[in-house]
Amino acid sequence: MKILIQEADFDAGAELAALGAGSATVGGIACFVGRVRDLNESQGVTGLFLEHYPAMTTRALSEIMEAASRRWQVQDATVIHRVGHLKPMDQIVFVGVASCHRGDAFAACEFIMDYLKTRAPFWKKETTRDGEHWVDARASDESAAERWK
Amino acid sequence: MKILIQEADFDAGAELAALGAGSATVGGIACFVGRVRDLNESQGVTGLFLEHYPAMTTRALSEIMEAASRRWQVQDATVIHRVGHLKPMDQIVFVGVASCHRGDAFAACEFIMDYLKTRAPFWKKETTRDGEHWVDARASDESAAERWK
Amino acid sequence: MKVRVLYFARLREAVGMETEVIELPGDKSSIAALLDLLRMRGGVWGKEAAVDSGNRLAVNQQLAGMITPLQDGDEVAIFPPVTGG
Amino acid sequence: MKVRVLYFARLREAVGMETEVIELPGDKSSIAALLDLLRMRGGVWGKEAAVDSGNRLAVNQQLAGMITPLQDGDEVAIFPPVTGG
Repeated sequence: MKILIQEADFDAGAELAALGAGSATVGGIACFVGRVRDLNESQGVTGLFLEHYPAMTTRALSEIMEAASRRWQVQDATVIHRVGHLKPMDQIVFVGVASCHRGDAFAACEFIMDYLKTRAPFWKKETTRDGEHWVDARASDESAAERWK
Repeated sequence: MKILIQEADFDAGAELAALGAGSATVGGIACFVGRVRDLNESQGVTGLFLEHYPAMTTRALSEIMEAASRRWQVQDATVIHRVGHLKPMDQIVFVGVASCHRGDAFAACEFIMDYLKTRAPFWKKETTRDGEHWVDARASDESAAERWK
Repeated sequence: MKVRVLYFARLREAVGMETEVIELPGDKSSIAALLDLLRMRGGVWGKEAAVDSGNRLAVNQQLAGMITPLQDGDEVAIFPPVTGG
Repeated sequence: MKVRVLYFARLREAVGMETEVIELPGDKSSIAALLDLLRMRGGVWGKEAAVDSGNRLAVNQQLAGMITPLQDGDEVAIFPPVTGG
């Protein structure tokens, strides 16, 4: 298991390659890479600021990954989340899960993303032509997480 | 949309980066990378031979990707499948989907994998210490595809 | 009328050939008629061309069922359930 | 007893501080008692520390509910619903 919270960009290809590397029982890796869009709540987003709660972030992500491991066959998993200042098209999050079973890799990866979105202490502030504003949580993210119960 | 059938290995990181590149409306990319395991039907798999039906393969994959695009928001998609001789831990398949919505990216990616497994004309022959044998289709793959109906 | 028939994977090895051209009576035919003709060869064909063989079919590179009509020049592929990915 | 309270994101800006130490009466307390005390400050606190503010809570870095007990030295975080990923 690997968790990184960092301002720097990440190399998604290298992270994919490292997942389950050296294990010939890994059948597949499911991964998700989130990118900053130029439209979210507002049109014309020019920048994004990511705040987090340092003392809690890694712990929250670790608990989410452990919950996924209890539920599905997870041979290896990586979560990377960027913080600080980002701009449209920047990578913001990487979640990757290696498993012996394809269905487990997909489910665990999507579960981690859905829980990260609703349980991990990150907050986005968008910059647009009209100024800055904090992004509101979306009910659709909450219902995506609820369906795993 | 990009479909490649090739003997050569592929660079999953480069494929991920290329998906939806230059589009600031892409919110996320879901991808799956399949690897050759050293246990499948038999223990101690030392090699795998992938046969396909060249005239049909690209067409079948294209139809599967189009079906995914009709059902979900797909901004870009890539499928790469290797053929010929592979060995344990080799990459065998890459499926990546870029979408404005995370849920759509995950669903379309898993749908394409499930349909590829049951509708695209590839056949695996395993080599073990005891010789070679053609891999039997698995009922679990068929039921994975059936659940999308 | 003539159709080209292709065999793949385990089936290709079982029947000992990759492809052949088969002449069918009349101007129009069907998958069922083709399989009838193949079964009459006996040997492995009796099992491999059986309706319940488990083998899959494609006509002109598209998955097809038993009642699919055939025309002169069609490409028919017969193969075991696929196992890619 | 004392607890450290942290505020994040929109809430941090609304209350104009990142963190403070708050003294609560007695040896044991609760999230509900802490919020009561914050609301009594009036102004933005009336809304932000309301039971139905929509803000979330964590005690010692774990998500917590209103009835969570508090002990001396606990770290309490109050923040809007998260929006990462």
